[in-house]
Amino acid sequence: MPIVAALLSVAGLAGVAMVAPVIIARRTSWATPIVYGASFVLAAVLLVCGLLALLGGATFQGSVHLPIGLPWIGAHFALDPLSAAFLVIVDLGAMVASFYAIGYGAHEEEPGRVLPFYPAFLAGMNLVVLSADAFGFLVAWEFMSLSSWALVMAHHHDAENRRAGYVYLLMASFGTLMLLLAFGLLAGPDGDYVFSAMRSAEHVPWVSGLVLVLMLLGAGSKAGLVPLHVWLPLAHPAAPSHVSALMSGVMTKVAIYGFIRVVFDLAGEPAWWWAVIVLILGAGSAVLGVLHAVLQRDLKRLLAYSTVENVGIVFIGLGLGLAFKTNDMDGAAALAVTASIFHAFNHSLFKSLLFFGAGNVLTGAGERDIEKLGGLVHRMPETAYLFLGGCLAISALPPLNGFVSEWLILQAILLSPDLPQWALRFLVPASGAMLALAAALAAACFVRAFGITFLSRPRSPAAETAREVGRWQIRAMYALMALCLVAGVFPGPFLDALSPVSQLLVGGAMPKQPILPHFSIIPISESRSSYSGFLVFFFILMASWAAIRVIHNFASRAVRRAPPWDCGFPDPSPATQYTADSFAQPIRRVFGPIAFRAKTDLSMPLPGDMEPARLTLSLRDLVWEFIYAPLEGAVLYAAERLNVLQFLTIRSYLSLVFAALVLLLVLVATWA
Amino acid sequence: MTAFLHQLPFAPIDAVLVVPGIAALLLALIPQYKLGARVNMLASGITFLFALTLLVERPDPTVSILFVDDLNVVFIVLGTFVGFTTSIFSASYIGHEIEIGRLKPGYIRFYHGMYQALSFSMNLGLTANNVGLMWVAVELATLTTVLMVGLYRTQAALEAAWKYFILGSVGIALALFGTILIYMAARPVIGEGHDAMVWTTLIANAAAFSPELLNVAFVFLMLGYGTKVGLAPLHAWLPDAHAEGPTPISAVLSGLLLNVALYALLRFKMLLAANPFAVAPGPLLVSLGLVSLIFAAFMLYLRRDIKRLFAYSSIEHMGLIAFAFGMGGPLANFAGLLHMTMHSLTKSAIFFAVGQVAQVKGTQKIADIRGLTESHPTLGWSLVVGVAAIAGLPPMGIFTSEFLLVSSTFAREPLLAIPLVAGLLLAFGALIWRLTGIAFGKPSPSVVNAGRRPSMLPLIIHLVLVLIAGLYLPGPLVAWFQNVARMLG
Amino acid sequence: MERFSLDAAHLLAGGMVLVSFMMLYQNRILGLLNVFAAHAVVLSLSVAWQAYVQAAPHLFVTAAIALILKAIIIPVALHRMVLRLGVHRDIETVGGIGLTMLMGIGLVALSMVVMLPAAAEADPIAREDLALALSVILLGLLMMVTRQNAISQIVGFMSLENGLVLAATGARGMPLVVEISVAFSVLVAFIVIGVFLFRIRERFDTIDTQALDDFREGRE
Amino acid sequence: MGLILAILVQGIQMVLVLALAPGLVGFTRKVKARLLRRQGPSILQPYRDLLRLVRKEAVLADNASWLFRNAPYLIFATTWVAAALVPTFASGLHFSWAADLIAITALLGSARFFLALAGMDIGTSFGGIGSSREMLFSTLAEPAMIMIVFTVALVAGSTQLSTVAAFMVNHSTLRVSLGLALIGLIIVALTENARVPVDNPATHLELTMVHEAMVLEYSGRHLAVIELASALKLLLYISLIACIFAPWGMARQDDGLLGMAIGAVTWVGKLAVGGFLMVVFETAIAKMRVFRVPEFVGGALMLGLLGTLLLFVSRSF
Repeated sequence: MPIVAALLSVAGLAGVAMVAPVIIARRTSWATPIVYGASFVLAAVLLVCGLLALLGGATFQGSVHLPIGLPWIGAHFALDPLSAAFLVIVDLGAMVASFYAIGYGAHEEEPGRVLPFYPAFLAGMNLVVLSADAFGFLVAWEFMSLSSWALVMAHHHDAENRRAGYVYLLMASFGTLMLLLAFGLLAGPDGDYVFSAMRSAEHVPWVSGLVLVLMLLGAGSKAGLVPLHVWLPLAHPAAPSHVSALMSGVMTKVAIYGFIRVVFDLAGEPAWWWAVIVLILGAGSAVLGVLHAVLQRDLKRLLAYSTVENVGIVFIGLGLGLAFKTNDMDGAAALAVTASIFHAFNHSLFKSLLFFGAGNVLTGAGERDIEKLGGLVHRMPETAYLFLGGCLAISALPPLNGFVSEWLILQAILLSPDLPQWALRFLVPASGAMLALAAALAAACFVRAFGITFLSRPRSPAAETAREVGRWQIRAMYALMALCLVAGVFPGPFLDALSPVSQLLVGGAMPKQPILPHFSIIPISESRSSYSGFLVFFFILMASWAAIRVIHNFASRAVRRAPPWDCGFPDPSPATQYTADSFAQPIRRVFGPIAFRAKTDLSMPLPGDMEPARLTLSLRDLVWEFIYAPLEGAVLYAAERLNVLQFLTIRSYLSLVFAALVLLLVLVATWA
Repeated sequence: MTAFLHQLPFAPIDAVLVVPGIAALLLALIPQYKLGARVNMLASGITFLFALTLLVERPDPTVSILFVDDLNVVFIVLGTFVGFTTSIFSASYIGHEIEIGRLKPGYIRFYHGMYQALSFSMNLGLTANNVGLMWVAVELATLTTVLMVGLYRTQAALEAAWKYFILGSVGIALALFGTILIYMAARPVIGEGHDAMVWTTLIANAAAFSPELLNVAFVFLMLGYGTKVGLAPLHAWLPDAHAEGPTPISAVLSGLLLNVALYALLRFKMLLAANPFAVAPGPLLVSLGLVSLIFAAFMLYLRRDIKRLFAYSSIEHMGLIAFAFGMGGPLANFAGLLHMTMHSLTKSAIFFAVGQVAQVKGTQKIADIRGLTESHPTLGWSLVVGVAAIAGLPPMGIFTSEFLLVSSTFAREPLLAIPLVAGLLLAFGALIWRLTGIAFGKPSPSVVNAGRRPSMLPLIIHLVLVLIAGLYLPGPLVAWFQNVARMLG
Repeated sequence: MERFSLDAAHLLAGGMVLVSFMMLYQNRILGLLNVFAAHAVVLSLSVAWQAYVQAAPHLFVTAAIALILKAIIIPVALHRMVLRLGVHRDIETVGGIGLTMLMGIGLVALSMVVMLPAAAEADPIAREDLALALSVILLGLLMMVTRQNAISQIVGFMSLENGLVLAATGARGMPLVVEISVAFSVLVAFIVIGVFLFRIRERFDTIDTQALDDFREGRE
Repeated sequence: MGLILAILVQGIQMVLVLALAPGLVGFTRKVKARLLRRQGPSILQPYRDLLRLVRKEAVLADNASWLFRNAPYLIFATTWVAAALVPTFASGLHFSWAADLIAITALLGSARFFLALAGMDIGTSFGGIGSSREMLFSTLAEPAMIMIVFTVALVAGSTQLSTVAAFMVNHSTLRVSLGLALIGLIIVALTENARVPVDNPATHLELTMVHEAMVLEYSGRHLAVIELASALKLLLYISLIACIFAPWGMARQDDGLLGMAIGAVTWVGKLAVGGFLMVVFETAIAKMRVFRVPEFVGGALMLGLLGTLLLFVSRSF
């Protein structure tokens, strides 16, 4: 039974977490390989369990009931196609991250603050996916937050990281409370917290609707939906890079899992307006996330914002799925849902890859600010090569995997004219436009990220003396790159594997993907559209190979090195290069005034004045400014006002008691 | 086991009172610190053991003025346990205080004697089968704790003790009036004399009492005992008493005394609930609970003193518990009981940690305590675990109770859940904010290179218990809690 | 006889309310102590009367305690303390005497409204007694709240306690009355000793931010 | 046999687009020169240029990386694959279902991605400016293109170009949405091909240049490959417009040699007309300031969205 093996592995991870401090105390130098090695093995076991359950059909699925957790309910665990699919996503990421960390972790200054929490974090994420009752789910969910919070706090001397950890834990707790409310509604006053009971219970429409809203608040805050994303760009970069990869690439998927599990599986029949909310939030997140990403200078924060974008894309797909499901368009719903889960999977691959690349840059050059990098392609060639692969994948360029999932979502959008609701008819194409805009902006964002970081000339001594990192890191990245390519070139089997999931969620499945001819995939039917990543890949390879062969054989292959041309005025100073900020300037100028109230002030000295000219740029995070800052202000204001009550005289306190007494007496007197 | 108990020359329930009583007198005569601390531990331990036997063997309620039922045995066992672990903590803590000269050796006899006297009075309050006797016991407990709070004889300590004394006295006076009214309500039904104040008969006959009288009585009892519970706006004594007294006493206050007062409140609530015509006590408790929760949550933000911070957190949790019992129903009552248990264990553990923190850093000012996980890893991480537990993070036990409370409340009264959740979140934000500063960042200098290894044992025992409870609650315990929850209606 | 005993009990309890009002009205501290002594005397009379009517000899003990402790020892002790502290000049009330009196009247009305229907089933002595006792309690509390001087607050608390004893003795056959009154006397004694020994505060009101910033947490 | 024939037809298409692309550029230059009353170079001049460039040695900047050297071939390959998938003289090509219109757009996106990166590799100010602006334009042009694809796909029921072309031949009706899409597509085509008013392919020292700025450091065979790729792109767009909005005369896969020949001739004719119209437009209009361009391309996005919305709201437009 895979579920038993999976639970045992989770227990093993917890065990590793517990013995980690002991190992660190005894043999510090052994601790890193032991902990990450063990995590790697256990994650591999979990991955196999997930794959078996996903591909092996009902014989490998199943559920387990343990007498722990909430007393009269116990802990229920189940492995159905949905959890199996996400188990695969989680543990693939976990496996690679553990492998990466065997090398990367050696650079950690205080391993004691990372090693115990890392396996705990993995255990938490796995448990969320395996849980089949509300209590276990929430415990695992919050445990996942808590352990990742500890990881965020690993480098706690930096005040910014502490703040990041604080905001993170607060938002995580907010999310958990929202989920708690949602489960409370689903369970009803009698407290039937097992998923199977919730699934079979009848839910009144307003209950289901409220559950959706609460799930968007709860799971959405964890996944990073705008405007609940504020913690994400703070917390993800603060953690060590392999943890950032897990948080961005995997933990957000766990949040998406939670959303899907409740909204599609437990909450009952969806109403059409659910799709409206989900689509708006998804499209907004996609565009705002990537707009933020384009403007970031911190490489890891840029990647974190890009996660917001991709989560938005996944939610667009889910919104479409809801829209189709509520109108009983099973095939279309299956397409949309499959596409979003596939995108979640893809995102976990390339986002981990990119974060690993950022980690390499961090260890190799000791710098996260891309304005101080540059030219790393020469010093860190393999990292550059792999990071480029990640950039291509995340920019949704064929023949890599990012394109396939976005293409499928676009195909799903094309099916939406059949929807009967007017609001959806307006909204769906608009969200399609947003999706396309987000994809194009993502390409700009990653041209900038790669170009400024790896290409051009070094902008600082740190970049100039950067060194390539060790084999473990590079190998882990190769594995991810290969997976990105495989998923992009042969997407068919991946989609087929997801068909039991969509069967479970929307009661339909995409057509069985033909293995032949040429590994092409068809979303609905062959006449509508098809795509063969394999052929595209093959053609590109052949065409470039042919071009190179022909030119080199029949024309010239001579090369001469010379100083750059630059229209005749090359300047040797690296300061004259295009910077990250100047690269983003046109985009900032076009989108900034709306999205960030961007303002640039140029102060030109008068002629003859020796003052330097100054360009000041101000960007405002409107979400923070209009939602969080006022909230914070209100809380502190109220706290300040109420704080007076700490400093009263005894007489005043007695007056309070007296007033309460009189009030209650009056109440009782008027009661009768 | 049972046979053994029968061979004893005295009933275990008497021993729960007699042991601390004798110990109090004995300790008042022992001037040596070490011996005193050992006797104190021993007496607390024996009391705890006898309390444990009450789980197995209960005295017949008709023969004694003391009684034990499902409800108060929870409180007794919990109380004596926390009393025992606190006495272990107190041994090392007070030793240190004497070393640095903060506490004069002359007060040792007084301190230990009072410790046992407090234990006695609380056990009496919990076991008394008589409303009047219970009142006397609570008054006695107030007096002893007042004296303990003022132990350091500093200006601030006296100030706190005085405030506590005055507010506590007024509270206790109101409670007495409520008690008299209960008697008045019972007399026409039960008849004059003792029986009209005995819990067991009161509960049995409550349905026939005058509902109007019960209502008025409950107002007085709620305000009276509510003052001791620390519900806002009657809470004013609590933060200062926690902050200025010796830390073991803070632990006892939060972990025990508040529970005793809560126990009294619960008893009277049961009385009211048994009368069909009386006003439902639920809404009153719910509103007081919510006010306390939200008020305390806001107050947490601007605290500068670490002990006062956690004192306000106690107010917050007492508010939650009152809310839970006010909601009623099997789930919420269960949550309330569990929450109370977990809060006692966790909060006293936090005070154990805080006491040591204040000693190693030489200050109670939050701003001067930083980077604990770095300078004192075990202590620092224990504090992190403790605060995470008290803030309601899993896998610790408080999460379980908050889970049940919030989810069941939302399913029943969605509107009430909104302030509840807001309060929880507010308090969470404040606690984690403080924790971030205390536990992380660059460490602040420590004063002592503690020659004495502080006793981590009680702290770790408590935290492990809380952790286990968050993951697994033994079946019998659950059945028993459920039974009590049903009793509470 | 029945009628008479009722009237007498009623009269004495009413007298206590009246004396409570006098205390509220009295704005000189020494005068206040005298009035309080009168309050205690009336209480002990009332208790004694109840002891007689209920044929409960143990109540005479309570009456004796009230008389000796509260009508004689404590007022005398406070008297001396007031003279020693030199605070016998005046009492500042918060909000003025007139307003306090009005509030007092309101409180008496409230206690009538609350208690009379509530105790409808109780026998008339107890009913009226309870209502009056509640008035005394509330007036005592009002006094604690409106006076700034520590001693007059103590007096307020003691008058509150007198109300409690009145209620307890009025409750026919209530056990533990003596014990409770003893316990309460211990409490009062503690307060008095507290003031006396530690001179904790001349006034409770000095517990304010200014004085405490040094050793309690300040506001930054 | 049928398979071989199909592959053969596909191969012919691939060779044909490659062969004709420089000719189209030469033709437009010639027409433009004539419109400006100049003689202009021969139509064959682009071929000569390419040959000359290919034979020369490639001069690389000192710090050029492997990316800089390989990018031209990747750009060329992706563009060529994209161009090969657009039905030109015949629809229903053997490999046309390997990628639909969205994929073709994305393939061009890949080419642009590499081009922009190549522009940044040396670390010159011109390369950066070109890449930065190119990416800005693409952020608007790409969604506009997707919206146009939506419009077309909703009308034709498919995103496969062959299916679209077949549908357009059979159901040639006038629709508002298609008109909007056509205008949008023209704007996108002008932008993507760096034509006036967005960019000027003929200048080098103009500060507002975009495409030329990116390829400034290229020389020799690398430059040749890039030039060929951009010529292919121009041809692709004109063929695309022709295929969607004027699919007449296009041969089907099962048509005989004659059909193919007719198709080829009409296709060349369409290319000529398209190139001519484009040049006329270019000659008639001035180049825009860079920051006017987003408004211009944004217009295409709006048109595309409007077209799609109209179709969504009522399928009869």
